[in-house]
Amino acid sequence: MKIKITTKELKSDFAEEVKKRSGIDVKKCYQCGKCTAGCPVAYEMDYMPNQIIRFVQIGARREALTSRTIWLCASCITCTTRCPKEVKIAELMDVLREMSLEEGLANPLEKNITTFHEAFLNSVKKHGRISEIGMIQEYKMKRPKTAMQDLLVGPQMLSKGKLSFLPHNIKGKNAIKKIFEKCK
Amino acid sequence: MTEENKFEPRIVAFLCNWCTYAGADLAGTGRKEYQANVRVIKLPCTGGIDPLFLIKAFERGADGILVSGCHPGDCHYNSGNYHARRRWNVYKPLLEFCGINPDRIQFSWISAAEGAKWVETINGVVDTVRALGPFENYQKLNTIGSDTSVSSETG
Amino acid sequence: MQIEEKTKIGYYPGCAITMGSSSEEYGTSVLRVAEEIGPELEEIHDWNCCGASSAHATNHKLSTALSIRNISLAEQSGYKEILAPCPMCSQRLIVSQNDVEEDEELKKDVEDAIEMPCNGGVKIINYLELIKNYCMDEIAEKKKKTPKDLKIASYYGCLLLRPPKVLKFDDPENPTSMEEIVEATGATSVDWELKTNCCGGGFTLSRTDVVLKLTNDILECAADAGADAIAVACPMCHANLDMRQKKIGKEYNRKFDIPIVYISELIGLALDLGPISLGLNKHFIDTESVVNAFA
Amino acid sequence: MSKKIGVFVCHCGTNISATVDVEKVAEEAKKNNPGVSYTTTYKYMCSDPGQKLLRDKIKEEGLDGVVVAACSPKMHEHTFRNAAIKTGLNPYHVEISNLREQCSWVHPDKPTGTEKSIDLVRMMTEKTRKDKSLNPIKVPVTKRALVIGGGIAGIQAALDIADGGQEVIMVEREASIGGHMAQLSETFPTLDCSQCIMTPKMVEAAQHENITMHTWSEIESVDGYIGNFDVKIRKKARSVDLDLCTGCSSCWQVCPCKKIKSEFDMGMGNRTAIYIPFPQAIPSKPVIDRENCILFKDARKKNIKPNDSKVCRKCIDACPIAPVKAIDYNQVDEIVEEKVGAIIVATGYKELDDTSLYGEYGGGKYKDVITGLQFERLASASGPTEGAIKRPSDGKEPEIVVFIQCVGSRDPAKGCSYCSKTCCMYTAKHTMLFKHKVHHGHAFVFYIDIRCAGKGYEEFSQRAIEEEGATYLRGRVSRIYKKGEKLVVLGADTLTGSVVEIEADMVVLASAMKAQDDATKIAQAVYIQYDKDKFLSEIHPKLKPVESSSAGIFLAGTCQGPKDIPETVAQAGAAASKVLALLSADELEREPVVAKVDRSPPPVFSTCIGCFYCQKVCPYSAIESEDIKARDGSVIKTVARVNEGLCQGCGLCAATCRSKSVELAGFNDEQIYAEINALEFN
Ligand SMILES: Cc1cc2nc3c(=O)[nH]c(=O)nc-3n(C[C@H](O)[C@H](O)[C@H](O)COP(=O)(O)OP(=O)(O)OC[C@H]3O[C@@H](n4cnc5c(N)ncnc54)[C@H](O)[C@@H]3O)c2cc1C
Ligand SMILES: Cc1cc2nc3c(=O)[nH]c(=O)nc-3n(C[C@H](O)[C@H](O)[C@H](O)COP(=O)(O)OP(=O)(O)OC[C@H]3O[C@@H](n4cnc5c(N)ncnc54)[C@H](O)[C@@H]3O)c2cc1C
Ligand code: SF4
Ligand code: SF4
Ligand code: SF4
Ligand code: SF4
Ligand code: SF4
Ligand code: SF4
Ligand code: SF4
Ligand code: SF4
Repeated sequence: MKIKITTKELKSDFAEEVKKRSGIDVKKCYQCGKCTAGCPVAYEMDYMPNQIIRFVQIGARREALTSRTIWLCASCITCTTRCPKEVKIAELMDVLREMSLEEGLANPLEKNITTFHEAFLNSVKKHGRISEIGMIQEYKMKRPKTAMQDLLVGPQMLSKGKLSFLPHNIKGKNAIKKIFEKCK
Repeated sequence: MTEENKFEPRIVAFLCNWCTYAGADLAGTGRKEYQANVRVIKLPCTGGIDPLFLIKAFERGADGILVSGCHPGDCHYNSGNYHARRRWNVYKPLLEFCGINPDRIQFSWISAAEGAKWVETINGVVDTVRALGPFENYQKLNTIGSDTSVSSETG
Repeated sequence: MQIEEKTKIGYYPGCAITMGSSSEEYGTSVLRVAEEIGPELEEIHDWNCCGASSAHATNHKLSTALSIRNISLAEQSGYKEILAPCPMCSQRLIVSQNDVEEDEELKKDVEDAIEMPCNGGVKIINYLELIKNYCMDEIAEKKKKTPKDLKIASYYGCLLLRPPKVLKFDDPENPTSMEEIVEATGATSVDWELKTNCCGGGFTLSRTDVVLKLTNDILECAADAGADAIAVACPMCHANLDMRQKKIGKEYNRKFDIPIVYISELIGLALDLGPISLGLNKHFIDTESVVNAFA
Repeated sequence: MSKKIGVFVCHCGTNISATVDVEKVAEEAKKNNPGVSYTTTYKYMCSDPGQKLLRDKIKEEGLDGVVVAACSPKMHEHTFRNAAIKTGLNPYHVEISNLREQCSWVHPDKPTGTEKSIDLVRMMTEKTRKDKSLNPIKVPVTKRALVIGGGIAGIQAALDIADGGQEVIMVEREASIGGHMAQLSETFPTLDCSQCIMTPKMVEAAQHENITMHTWSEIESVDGYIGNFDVKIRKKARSVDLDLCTGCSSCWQVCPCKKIKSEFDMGMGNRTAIYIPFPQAIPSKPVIDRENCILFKDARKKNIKPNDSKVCRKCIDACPIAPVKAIDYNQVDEIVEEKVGAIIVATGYKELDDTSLYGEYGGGKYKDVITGLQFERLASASGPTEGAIKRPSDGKEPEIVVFIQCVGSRDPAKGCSYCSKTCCMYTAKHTMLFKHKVHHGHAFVFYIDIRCAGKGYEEFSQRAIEEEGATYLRGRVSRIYKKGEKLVVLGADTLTGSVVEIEADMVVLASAMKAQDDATKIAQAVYIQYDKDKFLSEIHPKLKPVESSSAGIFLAGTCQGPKDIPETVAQAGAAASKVLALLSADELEREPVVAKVDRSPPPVFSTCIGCFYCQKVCPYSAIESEDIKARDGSVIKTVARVNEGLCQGCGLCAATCRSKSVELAGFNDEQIYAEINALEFN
């Protein structure tokens, strides 16, 4: 992998922007790699968690926001827990995902994950709570390749009464919609 | 030939206290392994080595000798090592006259900081002398008696 | 507005453990145990989904607002404490509460979105905390059954403990509270290494492969440590370890048959509450061996 | 009378015993050796109980010779000899067999190590048999110290000694004391102004009644030995009489040669031909740079005495001192002789200035690629730009500055393997100073490692990154080239695996701290050693960090190796305390390892034939001639005699003497032959 970083990127205040949005100061990171060492998903990532921080440090915005890593992060917060410099890496991943979506940079290779989030939130938006079956349905429709997965699990869940066909609608459904509106 | 293979040369090293002896110590501190054929005699300065010491060592059964001191210009005593070298030039013919192949005597400069060089040098001397074979002239002298003439190795 | 203070604890089940959801047996057993030994739980009126990982992963403000709405509702109902047995929920609620406390601007935005004030002062606790704070004496008193030779690996996962600076619950690397509860039920705790490892959580649908790998590591470790069953306090951990266990075995060529039980179910068994009333029949991996151990 | 020798074989924990069968060594030492009357082994000979064992056995067994088979004599020869003294045994009957450094640690095979150890012990036993009692030599002490070099190290050491009540002679090569510290802007880790903390010390040194200062002076020669050095100091012709001059500045204000690059400003500013190096110079009296002065050039061309030249003379005309002017064009070098008892070498370092070394960084071609010290001068409030950061090429304020660490250090390919130890810190400092002055500026630092180990240092460098916003990039720069007004810096960030290209306005190289060009000359002048990088060598890096290999000569500051000011000052204090300890006695004891010329009873008187070959080879001129006279005063014989005060015990004389009339105590022929005979190779 080779990236060319020029003065323009180095001078960009990507790090500053991230800090403004999240309060996370990536400059504190001294690249010890402990976050990466403990990350359960690192083996699947295209860039290691510490490299994502490094990208932010040196203004490599595109590399950070188009990475698969930010989507693969499971939000387990192991990294934040153990970082010697108290950098909130897991929380940084949240911000980067948010920015990645805003800028339309989300890596298409992890579309499953973004679609899942969409489906999940759509369900919340609609009903105020999760309709599991509805959410799964939406997800599977949008990601047809996954449709055959879990074919065995679904019926079993239904038979055990663990999936209800009726959505849980809450009274304050409209209030929830409003929240979604205001938090766009 | 098996006799040949078994030959382990016996080396005496005359070392100056300040540089090479300390260099050899450093090799030890650094746990740098080398061949155990060497017996060290420490002197304040290689300049203080009387060539007769070397002849005596051969007489006592040494197969090779190393004289090692400080680098030129670094001598603890300023010019001692330089004198040693000069004296060696004077005495070299004498040793040859005594039937000693000059390859059996080696000189080197090893500073207190050169543990690795000590190891390299001493291994080199042992290997060289191993290739030359045992130095038997004086032993013969001692064991057989004075009526046997000594054939010069250098010839 | 005058709020009537309640001694009851506000109950926030969250989506996963309500009736008819994937992990309803957790909710069922939590409520069943509470009925038996207290404290009194009362469902927060009209609670909504906290947004879970999908909200915080993609929209911080939305995630915070969804969580805070629940806290504000609880506040208005006068609860001083909220029990959120699902660690995802409890973590989201606590982190959101912390975030608005630290960020005045965020707080304003959130209050504006939920159209309710958020004054703080409500404490959110997870299920282990509830048991440790309120029920240890009761368990000891009302315990009816002691399992024979039941070795349990306590599995915390990530969200019960992390981020530690905000959650302030137990030791994040070497937690012991679940083991204490396990031992209170009379079962034996096994010492094992991966009790705080991540199971892959919300990737169960989107990156099943990741979940399979992580859960395989966990199952292997517990099995190698000699555990008869794994205790959990998280619906996601449960789903990943229980529902997918067969598939994991297939994928990684090792047959597992390790019941995954909720800690609340274990307590229930010790109190001799019926297995079905605890939802133990709803598991994918048969729990009979655990139930039988309490016979 | 045969000696009773005791052999003590040390296990050194398992350092020796793991690869040497110590019991067997002890046993063999006794076998076939009636001289050895006692042998034992012990876990740690150097420990208190080990030493007690030695003392007890000397007494109980009546030993009059001891071989300790243990670590290198360099470690504990002293320890065991001192232990012997306590029992009344003359310490020179104690010898060490080096079983650890030269056997157990280097020969892992146990039978081999054991066999060699047995030989080594036998050789020492035989030598011990021939050992003679020697008594320490007492020499008087001149209660005065010489400090060479007037940087912070020299100044601190001089002040400490002077405050301790002893006289100090200080010799500084430049026209002012102060050294490099005077050049620095602000200093890490506290960022206080260097001048502000330095100037008072310089003034104090200049005014101290116990300190005599010779600036613009060099060491001509050093003779003698600990307690008794004879020093010749060359006071270079300054062309200004320090007693008359008042430092009024009239002369340098009128000097027409204004474009000479100032050494003090690292070429970033100019000075005149008659000049003081910097405004706070001590003494604040000028010197004429004879190379560049018009008058001297003229005199050289015409081959006349400088004072006879008619050109210029502006300075002397401006000098208000009357009736005799303070300027003296005809002044010549003067040699001053001083006697001192101890010497501190504090000659400091130089910054790497061999620009040709780094062709890839422009090799000196680009004006806006400067060194660390040049940056110090730019940032200094009293520097050529009065502290404004300006590019040398066009005087513009640089917005993007790239700092490159480890230039000339840690670069074995360019002949330097060591770390300069200060540059990580001063680069962090530079980024801060830059940001303080150019708020919108960006500082980029290329580094291999950030080595900031010291109290508060890590925090300091992190501050540069976290608070002052310097961007650190992990990687070495490969190339700098020019593109318009910009310098394109081609580097890498190994942390992301990316190539990094920065268009910079200025580049600062953290150039290595190197040994002074004449370090080896100084070392040879005072008979001390230096390392592969020409830094002067301490005798033991941990336990004797300020002592040189020559008795009575101590080291302070960066002449010994790269270090920062706190460490320099600490070392200077340590050296001063050693000097004070030395000067506190009226006489001191020396090791009696010295040569001695034979004196026989009449009629021989001495076997010496008076050839004086020995005198020719003695590096310390320790051999004198002595007339042996009859009662009537007539000379019977002229023979050699060794001055014990001067003799350093090299043995050259002994090896040279054909009549075997001079021998070295402790290493006489008998002793060496005993060792050789013990080889038992046959
Ligand atoms: C760019 C740069 C920035 C630095 N910044 C800092 C900092 O912020 N903080 C810090 O703690 N350290 C800093 N240092 C290190 C600091 O400069 C040294 O630690 C300190 O100056 C060493 O002092 P010294 O007395 O040993 O040597 P020097 O200052 O070199 O003094 C030696 C003196 O001896 C004289 N001399 C040399 N040879 C002879 C001779 N043959 N005869 C007579 N006199 C002789 C010289 O003229 C000189 O006056 C910096 C170094 C560099 C290169
Ligand atoms: C793992 C490790 C490895 C190291 N290896 C090396 C190495 O290889 N090389 C090296 O150079 N350095 C090494 N060091 C560093 C070295 O240990 C220290 O530099 C050195 O020991 C410091 O000596 P000291 O006298 O300052 O302190 P200490 O050795 O701590 O001595 C302090 C003494 O003061 C006594 N004391 C404390 N308080 C009081 C009190 N109130 N009243 C009376 N007495 C008191 C203590 O009991 C102790 O005996 C190493 C350090 C560590 C931790
Ligand atoms: S653990 Fe913290 S300091 Fe270390 S690399 Fe990760 S974020 Fe940076
Ligand atoms: S929070 Fe994300 S980046 Fe951090 S350890 Fe967990 S999965 Fe890895
Ligand atoms: S005397 Fe030397 S060899 Fe013996 S214990 Fe001490 S250090 Fe080790
Ligand atoms: S003019 Fe004369 S007195 Fe004044 S500084 Fe120059 S030499 Fe000294
Ligand atoms: S003679 Fe002229 S050029 Fe020379 S120093 Fe004096 S004023 Fe300057
Ligand atoms: S101190 Fe830092 S910059 Fe200087 S040589 Fe060492 S590592 Fe390189
Ligand atoms: S070399 Fe020997 S003989 Fe000649 S003067 Fe010196 S001591 Fe006397
Ligand atoms: S031993 Fe001899 S040659 Fe060496 S210093 Fe002493 S007198 Fe001079």
